[in-house]
Amino acid sequence: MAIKIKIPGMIKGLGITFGTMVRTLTKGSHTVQYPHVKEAPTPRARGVIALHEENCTSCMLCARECPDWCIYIEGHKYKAPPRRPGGKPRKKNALDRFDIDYSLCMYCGICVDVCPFEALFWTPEYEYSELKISNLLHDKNQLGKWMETVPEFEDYEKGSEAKKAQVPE
Amino acid sequence: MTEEETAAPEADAARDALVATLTEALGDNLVASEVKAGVDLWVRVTSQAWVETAQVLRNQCGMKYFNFLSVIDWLPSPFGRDMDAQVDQPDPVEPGEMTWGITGGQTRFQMLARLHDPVNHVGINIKADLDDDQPTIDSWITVYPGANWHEREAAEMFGVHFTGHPNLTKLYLPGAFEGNPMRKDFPLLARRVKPWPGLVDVEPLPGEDDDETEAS
Amino acid sequence: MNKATDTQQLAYIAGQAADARVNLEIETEGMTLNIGPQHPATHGTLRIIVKLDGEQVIAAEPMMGYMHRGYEKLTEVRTYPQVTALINRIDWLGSFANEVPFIQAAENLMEVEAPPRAQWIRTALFEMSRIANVVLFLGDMGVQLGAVTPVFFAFRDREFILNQIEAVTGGRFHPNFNRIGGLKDDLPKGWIEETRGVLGRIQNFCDEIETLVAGNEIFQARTRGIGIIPADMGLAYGLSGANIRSSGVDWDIRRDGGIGLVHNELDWKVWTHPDGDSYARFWVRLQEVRESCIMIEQILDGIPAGPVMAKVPRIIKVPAGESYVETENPLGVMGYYIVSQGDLTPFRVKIRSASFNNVSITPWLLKGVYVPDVVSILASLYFILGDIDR
Amino acid sequence: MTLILAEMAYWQETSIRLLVGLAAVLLPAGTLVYLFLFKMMSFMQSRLGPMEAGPYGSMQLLAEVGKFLQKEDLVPRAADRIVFKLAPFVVLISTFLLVLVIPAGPDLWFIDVDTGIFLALAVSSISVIGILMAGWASASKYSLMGALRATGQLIAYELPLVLAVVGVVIQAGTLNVQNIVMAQATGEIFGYGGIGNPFIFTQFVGFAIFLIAVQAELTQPPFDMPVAESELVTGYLTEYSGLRFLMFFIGEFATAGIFSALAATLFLGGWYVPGLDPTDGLFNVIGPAVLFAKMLLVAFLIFWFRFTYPRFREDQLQKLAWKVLIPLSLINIVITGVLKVVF
Repeated sequence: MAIKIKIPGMIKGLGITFGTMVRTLTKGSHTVQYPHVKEAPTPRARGVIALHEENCTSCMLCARECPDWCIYIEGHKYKAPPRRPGGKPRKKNALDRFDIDYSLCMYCGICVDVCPFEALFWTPEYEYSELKISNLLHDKNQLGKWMETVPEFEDYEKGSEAKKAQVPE
Repeated sequence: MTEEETAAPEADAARDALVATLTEALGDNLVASEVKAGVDLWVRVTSQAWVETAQVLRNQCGMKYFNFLSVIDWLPSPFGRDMDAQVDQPDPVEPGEMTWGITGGQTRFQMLARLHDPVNHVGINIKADLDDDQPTIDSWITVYPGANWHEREAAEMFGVHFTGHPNLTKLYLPGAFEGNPMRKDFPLLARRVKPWPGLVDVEPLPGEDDDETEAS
Repeated sequence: MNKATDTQQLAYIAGQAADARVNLEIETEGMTLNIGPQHPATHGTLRIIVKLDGEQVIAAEPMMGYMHRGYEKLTEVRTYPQVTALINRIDWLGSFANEVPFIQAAENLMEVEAPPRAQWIRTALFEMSRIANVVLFLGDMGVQLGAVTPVFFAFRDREFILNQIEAVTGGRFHPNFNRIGGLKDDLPKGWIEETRGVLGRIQNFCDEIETLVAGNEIFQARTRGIGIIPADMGLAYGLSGANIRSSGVDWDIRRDGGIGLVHNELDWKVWTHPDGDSYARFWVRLQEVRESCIMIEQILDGIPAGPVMAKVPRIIKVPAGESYVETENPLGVMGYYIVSQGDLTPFRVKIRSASFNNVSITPWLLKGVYVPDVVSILASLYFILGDIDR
Repeated sequence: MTLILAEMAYWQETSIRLLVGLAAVLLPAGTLVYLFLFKMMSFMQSRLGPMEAGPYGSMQLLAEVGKFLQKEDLVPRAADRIVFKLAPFVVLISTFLLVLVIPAGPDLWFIDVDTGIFLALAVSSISVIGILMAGWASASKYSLMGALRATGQLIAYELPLVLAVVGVVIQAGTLNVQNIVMAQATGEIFGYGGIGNPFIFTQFVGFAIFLIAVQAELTQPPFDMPVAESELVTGYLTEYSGLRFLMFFIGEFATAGIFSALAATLFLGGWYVPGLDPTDGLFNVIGPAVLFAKMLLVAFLIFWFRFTYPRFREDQLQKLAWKVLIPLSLINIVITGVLKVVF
């Protein structure tokens, strides 16, 4: 405890805490009173995955690439009416089941990346906690509802050569 | 990686000198060596010369920094990626032929250790073949005290015995755990108790072959 | 162990034990104290069994494995992109930095190189994850020594850095943003300007912490001369990062490694401290945060235009070979030794994590110190449990 | 108070004393917890603290008490049950005894003894016995270490605490607390009597030592080794839960309040405000408020240190007490004595 000639650090330290107190009182705190005030996450935030069902061809790529094995897809083939009158009926895949188990999901985003048909999107929505862990299994209706919350993709910083993607509708 | 290219000639000289020193000190015990210009250096020694190699590198080559020590199990996994694993199909398939990496190998287990010279910034990877049935090797603790925990980890994960280690108890695993989890023939249960969701495919139309995949 | 270290160690222990000699008159039985696995000072679930004589530690033995997740085994059944998502979780405070050496090792094997813009952004995010990580250490060190306020400052200002990381990668803690051959995405508009403001905040935070914690006489009394690691000893135990630099070893892979980040094109300084005690470790880390701010500042000015992704096949198969890449992560040297056999998954990945080596010195280091110093030494070594147990 | 009480029956008098005593202990404790522990600490850390219970979270304390009351009263199997259960009461007794000697107005006091300050400092040490009981009976190593640290620390800091007060006693010429306040109200600083003589000016060294020693007595940072959270979990409190933990908690903050009040009385003039006649009956009304305000001022200092500083190590703390504080306070006594004789 050598007291130096300059102001001892202990006294300067008191100044720091006092200054912070005054700042908090006059300029407000850094925290947000959560249920009353909500911070807006950035558009890229990986909150929850939304499914645009029309684009999904049940190709199983996401389910196969998922590191946690938390995507369950079932589909069947059916004959869709031909595009032009008189043409052959087309074989199409219909999606019967698309579940994501958020209690297993590790939010890595690989499924969104590998989707070749732009059927999966990230949304920054984060308020979907449940009292029962089984309720964290979101089915395709629930995942479809998240589509409304998908934000527009952001513009890129200068010097970028990346192309801006579009959210369907 | 432009930095590496410009620094390459000097680093190569350093790495070649290292190999030369080792050859001189170890003689026949240095089985193989490989220098990747400006990138890295591998040597393979016999397991008898394991401690001696460390001593030479530490005392003569300035390799004062102990980086890590581990084991490679070269047996191809009998389970693959476990993607086709089913709950009711736990039997492993016959493992294929072993292929070894850089500097080759003869046995299933191979020691892998890395040392570093913190002054000249050259690293070296050292390998040594281990006996298949009773993998045993001398401990590095006398040379690098930091090898203590690494050897305990290797011992519990691969079942390698380190002669001269004062406290070769389990480091991570609970005391009653049986088996050596990092061996390739040790099944990863998490992947075997649940079928892979990607295994199912789209149900074909009734009465049709499913040769056409994507139709849209 | 060479002679110099032996004498140093003996002198050290003898010096520490001198106080305890008073007790020789009365035959006292040692006490065994379990610190952890659920203890406020162990940052998770590290358990240290210490044998005590009064308040003095006679022997200390860390027990790990409460958080062992078997990453080396798990990587063998995952494809390379999946591994990137997994290894984020090793050092969860500086996740982005975890990905970089792995991706670079894989890039070495595939012989692809990330385009310059990707390299620059990678370096910026690499340094930001260092700030996010070490800032918390700076606050936590205070809280381990009993000062409650600094850690709240740390959480407060780390939030800004995390926001910036999230704005680019989409993840606050687990970015999973590196891809073999570049980055997943480019920077969003306006990010560079916002980041400049955040860096100012961090510099300000460093000043505050320097006064509030490092400048405090009590803090200095608690940390100076405590837990001294001689350079020889540190090297033999494989200590890295600020732990070894605070023992006077001038070694930083960012400068000396020649890895594919752009640190060599920036103007910065490697900080060392000759003392090797707890205070030195704190001080070096404090300077490193400042240095990271300086680096990012330069990176923001110099990001070149161009793509962020090299041409890489859609399904990534890494050619057979072996590659080891290490980087100077927030906690120290982190390296991945990848053995590939030309498959979708790595054949073997040896994860060389910094904290594992850093903590392995504790049985030696904790001998002869007092119980309160156990806490300050552990805090100053700065480990993340996930980084020890992997 | 004494005047009114004189006309009452003994049981009426006792119950009023009991109620006032309870209020005198709990009210400062509650105020300190809300004002400083909840709010000031939060502000110093750039946050708001509790905001939900009541306006600006002012009812948070009641919520906390309710929470503690609901919790199970756990006793470790190996614990010495009687001692374990008794310990919090012993700590509280010390707190309640302390409040007795502090006057809140010319006629407002619980007891008026000639050796008031001596009594206060004596009963303040009783809490050590409670802490030692708690630590020993808990059958936990952390508790035991915490209790032993607490004992060593409180014994070491009892001495500077007493010695710091001795300067005040010499200057006031009395051990009676009421008379010390009077001495400050009517005193003069080197001939200037405009603001009386709050001893903080003439006894600043004493005041500083007293504050440091109080900090140690209260086991607050930078002297919180007995409960050192990052080392000993919570020291002697580790095994306590529910109501008994709450009693320790109340004891801690009530003692903080009472020691602040004591410091305010000894060094800041107690219930007296400069410029008024100290014998004025007005002080029986505003005295408690004045004392309360001064107490908050001192408590602010104590808590400010608490939220800013890291803690010492046990040996450093002892060194500080024996090598710095005690010599300093002895010198202070000598100088005070000399000056007392000279002037």
